[in-house]
Amino acid sequence: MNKALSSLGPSDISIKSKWCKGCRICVAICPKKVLAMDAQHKATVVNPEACNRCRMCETHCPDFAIEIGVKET
Amino acid sequence: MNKALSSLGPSDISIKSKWCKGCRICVAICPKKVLAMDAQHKATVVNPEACNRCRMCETHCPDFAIEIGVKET
Amino acid sequence: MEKTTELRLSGTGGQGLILAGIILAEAAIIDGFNTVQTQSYGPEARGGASKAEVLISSGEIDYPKVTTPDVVLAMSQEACDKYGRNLHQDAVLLVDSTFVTDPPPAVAKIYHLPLTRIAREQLGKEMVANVVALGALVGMTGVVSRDALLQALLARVPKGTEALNQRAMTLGWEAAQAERQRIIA
Amino acid sequence: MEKTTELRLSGTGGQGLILAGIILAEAAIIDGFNTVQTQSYGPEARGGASKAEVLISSGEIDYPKVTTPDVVLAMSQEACDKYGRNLHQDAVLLVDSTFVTDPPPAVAKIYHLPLTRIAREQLGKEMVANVVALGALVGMTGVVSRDALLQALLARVPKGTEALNQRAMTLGWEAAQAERQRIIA
Amino acid sequence: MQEHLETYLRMERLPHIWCPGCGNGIVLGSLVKAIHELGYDQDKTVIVSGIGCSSRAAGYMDFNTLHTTHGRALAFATGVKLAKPELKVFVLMGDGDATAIGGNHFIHAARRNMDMTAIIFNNNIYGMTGGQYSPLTPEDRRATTAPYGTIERNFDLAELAKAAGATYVARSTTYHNSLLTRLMVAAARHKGFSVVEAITACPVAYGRRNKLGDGADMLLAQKENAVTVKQAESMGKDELAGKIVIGELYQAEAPEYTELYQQIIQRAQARASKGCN
Amino acid sequence: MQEHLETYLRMERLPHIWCPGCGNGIVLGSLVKAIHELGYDQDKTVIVSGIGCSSRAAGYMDFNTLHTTHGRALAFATGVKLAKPELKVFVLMGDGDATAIGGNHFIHAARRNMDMTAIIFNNNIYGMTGGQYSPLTPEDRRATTAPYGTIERNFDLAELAKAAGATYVARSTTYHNSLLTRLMVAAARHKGFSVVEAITACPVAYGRRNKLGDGADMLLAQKENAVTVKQAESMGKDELAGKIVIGELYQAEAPEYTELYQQIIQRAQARASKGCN
Amino acid sequence: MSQLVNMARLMQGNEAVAEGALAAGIRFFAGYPITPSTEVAEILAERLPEVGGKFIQMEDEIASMAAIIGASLAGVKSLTATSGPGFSLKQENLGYATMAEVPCVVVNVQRSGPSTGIPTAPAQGDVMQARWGTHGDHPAIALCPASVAECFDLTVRAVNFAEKYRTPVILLMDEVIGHMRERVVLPPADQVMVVDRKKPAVGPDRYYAYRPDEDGVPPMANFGEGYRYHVTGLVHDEAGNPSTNPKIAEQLIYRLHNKIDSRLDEIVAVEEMETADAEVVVVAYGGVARSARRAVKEARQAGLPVGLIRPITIWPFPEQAIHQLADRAKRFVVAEMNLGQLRGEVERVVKGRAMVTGVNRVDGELVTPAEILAAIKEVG
Amino acid sequence: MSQLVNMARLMQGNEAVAEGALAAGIRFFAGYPITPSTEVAEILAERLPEVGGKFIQMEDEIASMAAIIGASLAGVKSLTATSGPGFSLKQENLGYATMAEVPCVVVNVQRSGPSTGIPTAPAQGDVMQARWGTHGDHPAIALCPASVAECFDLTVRAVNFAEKYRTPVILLMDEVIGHMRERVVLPPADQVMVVDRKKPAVGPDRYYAYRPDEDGVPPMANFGEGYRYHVTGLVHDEAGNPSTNPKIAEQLIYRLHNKIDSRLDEIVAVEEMETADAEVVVVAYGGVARSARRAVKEARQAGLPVGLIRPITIWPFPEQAIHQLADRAKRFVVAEMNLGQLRGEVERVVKGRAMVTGVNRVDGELVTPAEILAAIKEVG
Ligand SMILES: Cc1ncc(C[n+]2csc(CCOP(=O)(O)OP(=O)(O)O)c2C)c(N)n1
Ligand SMILES: Cc1ncc(C[n+]2csc(CCOP(=O)(O)OP(=O)(O)O)c2C)c(N)n1
Ligand code: SF4
Ligand code: SF4
Ligand code: SF4
Ligand code: SF4
Ligand code: SF4
Ligand code: SF4
Ligand SMILES: [Mg+2]
Ligand SMILES: [Mg+2]
Repeated sequence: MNKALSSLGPSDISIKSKWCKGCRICVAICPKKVLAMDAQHKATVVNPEACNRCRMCETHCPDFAIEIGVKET
Repeated sequence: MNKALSSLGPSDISIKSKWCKGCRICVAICPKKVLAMDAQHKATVVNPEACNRCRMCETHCPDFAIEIGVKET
Repeated sequence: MEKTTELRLSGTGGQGLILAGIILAEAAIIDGFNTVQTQSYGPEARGGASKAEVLISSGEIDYPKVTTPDVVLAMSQEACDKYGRNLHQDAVLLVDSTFVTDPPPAVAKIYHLPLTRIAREQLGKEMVANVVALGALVGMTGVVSRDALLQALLARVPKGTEALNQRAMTLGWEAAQAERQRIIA
Repeated sequence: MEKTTELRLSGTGGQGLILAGIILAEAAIIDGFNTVQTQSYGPEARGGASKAEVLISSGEIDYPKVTTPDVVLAMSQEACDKYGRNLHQDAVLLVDSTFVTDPPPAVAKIYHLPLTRIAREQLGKEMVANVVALGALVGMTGVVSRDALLQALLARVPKGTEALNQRAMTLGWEAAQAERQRIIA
Repeated sequence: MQEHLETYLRMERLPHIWCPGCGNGIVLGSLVKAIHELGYDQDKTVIVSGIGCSSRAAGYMDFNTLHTTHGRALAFATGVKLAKPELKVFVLMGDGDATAIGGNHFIHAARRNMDMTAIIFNNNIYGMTGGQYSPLTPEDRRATTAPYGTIERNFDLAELAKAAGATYVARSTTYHNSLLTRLMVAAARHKGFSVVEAITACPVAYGRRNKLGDGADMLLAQKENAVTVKQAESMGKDELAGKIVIGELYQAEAPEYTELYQQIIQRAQARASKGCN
Repeated sequence: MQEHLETYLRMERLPHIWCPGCGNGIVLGSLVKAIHELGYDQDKTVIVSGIGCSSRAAGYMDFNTLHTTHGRALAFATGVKLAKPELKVFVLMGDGDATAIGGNHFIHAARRNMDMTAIIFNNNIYGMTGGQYSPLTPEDRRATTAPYGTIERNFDLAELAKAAGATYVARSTTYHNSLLTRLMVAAARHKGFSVVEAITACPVAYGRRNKLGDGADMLLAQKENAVTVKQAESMGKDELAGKIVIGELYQAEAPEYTELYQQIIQRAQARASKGCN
Repeated sequence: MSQLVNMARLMQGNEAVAEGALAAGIRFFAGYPITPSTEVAEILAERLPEVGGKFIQMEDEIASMAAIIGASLAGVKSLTATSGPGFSLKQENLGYATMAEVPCVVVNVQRSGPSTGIPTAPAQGDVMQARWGTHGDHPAIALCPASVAECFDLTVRAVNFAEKYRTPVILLMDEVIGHMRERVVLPPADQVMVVDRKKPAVGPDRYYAYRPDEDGVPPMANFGEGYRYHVTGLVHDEAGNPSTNPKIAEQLIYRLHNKIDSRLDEIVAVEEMETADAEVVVVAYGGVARSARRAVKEARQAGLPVGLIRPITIWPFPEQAIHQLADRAKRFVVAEMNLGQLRGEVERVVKGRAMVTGVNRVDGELVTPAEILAAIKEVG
Repeated sequence: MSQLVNMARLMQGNEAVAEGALAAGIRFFAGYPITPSTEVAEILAERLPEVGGKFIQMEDEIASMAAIIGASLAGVKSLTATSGPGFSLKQENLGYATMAEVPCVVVNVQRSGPSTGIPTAPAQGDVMQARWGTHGDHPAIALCPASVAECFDLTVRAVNFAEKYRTPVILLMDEVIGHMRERVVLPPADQVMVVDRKKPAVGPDRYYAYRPDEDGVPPMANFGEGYRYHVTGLVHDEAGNPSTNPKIAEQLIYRLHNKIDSRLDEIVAVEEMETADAEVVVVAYGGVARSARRAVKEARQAGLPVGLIRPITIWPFPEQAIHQLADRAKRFVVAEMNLGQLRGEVERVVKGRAMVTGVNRVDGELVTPAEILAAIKEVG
């Protein structure tokens, strides 16, 4: 808490797997191809470095399963 | 029956007294002051000669109580 | 069971008979009586009612409708035909002779008074014929006191029309007195 | 009262278990049995059902629900937890090992088969896991004949998918045979 | 006129129940003339109505007449028309009937565009129940349920009908009753759902309480306040306040429901017969 | 976002019941953000909903929540708001809930202009009951009750709201969910009856049957088909066919109902106290 | 009008309902006009704003019922009034109020039916509908006044029951009582017993909106008072959250019934007259009870051992009272303006111990004392 | 699908209703979706146009009921389907159909209530509502299938009754029967007995739309066939014109009842099983009857003198059959998915001659054979 946003470390993309229903919206909408579906039909992070923190995935996930934070660096 | 309309006798203004509810619409609307209300609150013809057969009274009587015909001459 | 006086006020829609019934009932309350007032309606409530009934008693009133009327007011021919027949011996029938031209064969005491004509001609307001009728009815039967009637009347009528209404009542009352005189005589 | 075989097919919404139940019931009819099929739903009808029950009998079937299941198919862990317990001695429990990782303490005969994985990997269509399951179920229990199942299956599936479905059924049947072999051995 | 009456009305039921000066009789007269002009077969014409003073009109008309429940006339009519599209259907409603309890059926009938003609007797009040305000009562009027004046804005019936999908919308008054007749004729000839709003006076439950005089006064006021669609075009919003715009207000083309359904039947039967081979 | 969720949602009830790819969750997310931005006190805010998949949203929200009967949410809300005008009221409805069985309450709420915000989750279908067509299903689509394709024209919800008297009307999509949030905020700040139409995907009961792909495909299609109000102004009717116009569609000023009623109270109390003397 | 309290005055039944509503604390009315109930709305349209209350005319009866539920949840005591056709339309939301436990009062001034019937003529044809009109198993409370004074009293009682038990209560009138005017003396405001809904005793963090106290009734927080909870017509758990759990469903449905059924002594009221030694017991309610009272008086004058029992509470049906009378009475004469709706209940309770006959009218006229007297004499 | 007639097939209850409707000549359906009845609409949406019929989804249940009445008056046999909440909404227009004597069928697939309840769970909570749901005195016919085959048969019967008696008929299903699939063999079309409404025997000039034949049922002319008359929900005379005349009102209301009540032998149907020597009689209907049948079989196997009576016609209630059994039986066990709605009727008819107990569930689950068996054994 109280981390300066300006520190701008790599994104902390947390996916609540239990809530993810596997709709693939986040995958389809991510402009940076950061996300993909795994074998259990859950969203997963495959390319974390590419993330630009646009939060498109977060705001479009119908299941509130994604949170884009900032990694502690 | 089969009277030529062109014979144009004086109007035959018939008022079905039983149906007249005394609303005075016909009196108010007659452009020629042909009609008036009587003591029993029924419409009555007071000035038959003046009638121009405009049928305003007939079409505006809510009770279908007035018929404008042509007097046999 | 105390004796109940049963009154029926009948006529056509616009004649204000419900209001008359209410005033009569309120007068009865002023006089300390128990009272019930009922009425009948046209389709839904449109056009208003054509019949008001008032029961007045010093005891309880159970059945709220008129069974055997003691007093009938008929302010139209139709009403007279419908309610003016088969009255009991002592019943009083008051007809408005302005409209009732063909009264029933008298089984009861009939009073003919030109109630509407009185209102129209002597007061210039046909509207108050119902109050003329009330005055006449009370004048004839004494079901309530004249004072109570006046008090109830004045409490109900629109401001500014008190004098008119009081006169209407008085005219009705006087007409009834005269008629009574005539009949008794 | 003839003996009735009671089957329960359970899993999650999208797995096509109602359709599987229907096909099984229709196969039973082809075999000349009487049958009843019921199911349970989510809120209103949304999302579809997660449980189908089929009763098969050569006599009348009165109570239409499963009382003591003879055969249970569980295609999810949740379903297995809910319906895989307290089965009677001779009951058969078929679990889809693709999803069920924590099977109940065996009171019954348990068959573990990777039904969904078979569909996914051998047929490239996870969608037909329900048909794989049907094939396995029938292969294991013989509640209906293989021919009847095939006939019922082909009558229900969309045109153009007959071959796929037949293969799915066969794979399920064969997997069941192998497992049976293994168990018996 | 009189001979039309004898043809189209159930004469034995007259005089009607409406109060002295009530405009409903005038609207009824216009409708009779319109049907005469349309030349419709009485046996093949259905008059549906709701509940209210105005809806009693159906009972006086010598047609197949259906006096339904309050607000539901259009839904009944939808069943009649879809079941037997060859019948001509008129639906008579009061302003309360059509737009208060019946508002939903009104907008859905407009949307479906089934071929029938709705005639709304707009007297700005619930007449039958003795003068409660309706969704078409203007603001700041008295009604038995608005003893301090109405605070609700009224619907613009024509705008509502249009937005909901009606393909013909017109308005006239009982004063302008020959226009009213012409509009009814045009509405009936129009293929699709048509609406004719008839402005009519209720002296007893509305006029009296709002000091608008008797039926005659209210009728003459219609003359004062009416402006034609043409005139209205060149008038500003303020000028139009309190005015009644009369004439054809809207017209559009759209496929008619029962015809579309006929196509469904053809498609279904084609598919079914194919399926049998 | 996550901290808003924890503040405004009943976390113990999540995950929600909606299908994979269903847009309802996105609309709910937008609403939560809007309320956060508005700074409304949760204790003083009421969320009313009808019946349908979308209406289940109320149950997840940590406010005074009222999940009513099908189609009647606005009528319940009218009682809540008039009884206690200091409460902020949002009314969540599906397209069927708001415009089929609830159509009448919708137009009357618009007419009365009581200060509340209606949010319509428009997924063009009855989701909860498994895919029957709604008054907002476009023509020629498949639904379980339209196996041969729909033949009814759909309402234009915004036009209907406007014609009925709504004083604020806006539309966005779940794709454009930050616009959606902004519009919800503006609608709530608007004094009077405001309507926000949220275009949302029902892949299970609508998309599948109409070959529109899954939830992700349908979401991306919203991006394709949306045009802003500005863009729309310079587009012809044909160009606009099939497009979704997003943004603020209408805004007007009109007296608000509960304030008008407060005046009635003042007038009545003045009159009554005068009467007592 | 307050100056008229405590004075004898002429008052209409519907007016007394309106006055009773005000006295009981009703501050919200939503309705849709329908004969013969309209006066209740008309009077409250005028009177409510005088006391800071709200009146609204809704687009229909369904919306009216919805609006009073909403207003009640916002903490304002609420009432609506209607007649048969409107009562039919209110049924769905009436069931909602039962399920969601929202206090409110529905006045039904019965008129002749079925369907539109004769709108201005009296009837008692909605007696069974008042019990069973909405779908699903639900309890019902319905009170039935037989005089103008009782219109006032029972309206107060209806509001009190609604608040106390968190349930809709029906005031089941008929056109005779609704439209008749009668001399009444209204009690002064401080003599009117007014019950308010039970407030939560715990803070919001420990509040479960549907967790009952020992009396089966959960304390009720109003919207806007800091207790946030969920209200639904779905089967729900103690927090108000929807549930399909059979246990929860069973508990809920039984509790809704028990909170009424376990309190019959508080709720059920009857008037008995001359029943102590009665061999024939007349059963009548509402307008007909007045005819019955006269008939019984006349019968007693004629020396016949006749009594009257008048259900004041129609639902729950006063089983106990009828049951006891059936031990002694030889015959029950049930007089109603319907084809025997409450007679069926009497039969059920009497269990064959006495004869049960009916005096019935469905022609839009009040049953007369003479008709009842004739039935009394028929066999007895 | 016609090729499948006369063959054993698996069919859902709701589907059998749709097929029965088509077989009986239903050519118009108006409805509004609601679980668990929606399949009836969905199937008819597809099937009706194939046979030249019409399907329309209306804006709500009220409009649906209105539309089928309109269509029926136009001469097309009509049906709608719904569940509890929708059934509540249809009540006003259901009463209209009774009053205006318009043949039509309303299917109510009961679900758990009250209010929204548990939409997908079965119940029998609308049994009394089916009798008393609309305002005013009115008769009711309600049929209750207990198997998929019977769904077909009773739909046909319902349509036939509607046409024959000019009255709405209710098919009172429950979710168990509506949603279950079962092996059935449908009769070929020529073996389905189809009744059509009686046409006028006189010309239009001598036709009175509401002048009954000796059977109490007036012949019915359809709109558009040259007979012009008035239809209203108001009390009306033989010509259909509104009337407030008490005589006319009385005649009408009595006739509406009598045309049903005088024909109980034709209308009322029950299934009895092992009742000849039964000391305990189980009463059950719909889905619960299937549990009851199994319980009775098991009881008989255990040597207990137990029988089953299954009302197929729920309304009019099979009084006669119950009455006769009560002469011999010691106990009635009424098993229902409600809190004893039909048990009240059994009690009324039994008149204390036997004990009457209930097996009741309101948790959204079907009563089980074991529960009934336990109740059978309890005392007996
Ligand atoms: C369900 C129902 N609610 C209310 C009523 C009472 N009612 C009869 S007519 C009417 C309104 C009449 O107003 P409108 O439709 O404008 O017709 P008008 O009488 O003015 O011609 C009402 C509220 C009813 N008959 N049925
Ligand atoms: C009176 C009534 N009629 C019908 C239903 C069944 N029903 C529940 S939700 C629904 C429609 C849902 O569609 P919509 O409002 O668009 O919401 P969605 O599920 O699509 O979000 C229907 C018809 C009901 N619950 N109550
Ligand atoms: S959008 Fe959300 S629910 Fe959908 S796949 Fe991504 S994380 Fe899962
Ligand atoms: S924040 Fe943007 S870039 Fe990063 S994962 Fe989400 S959608 Fe992709
Ligand atoms: S308009 Fe007709 S009803 Fe009115 S006064 Fe003239 S004749 Fe009589
Ligand atoms: S026809 Fe014209 S001029 Fe003649 S009486 Fe009638 S209104 Fe007057
Ligand atoms: S109340 Fe009004 S609308 Fe009704 S008949 Fe009288 S004047 Fe006409
Ligand atoms: S059915 Fe449609 S609207 Fe309902 S939850 Fe599923 S996707 Fe969403
Ligand atoms: Mg009107
Ligand atoms: Mg939807």
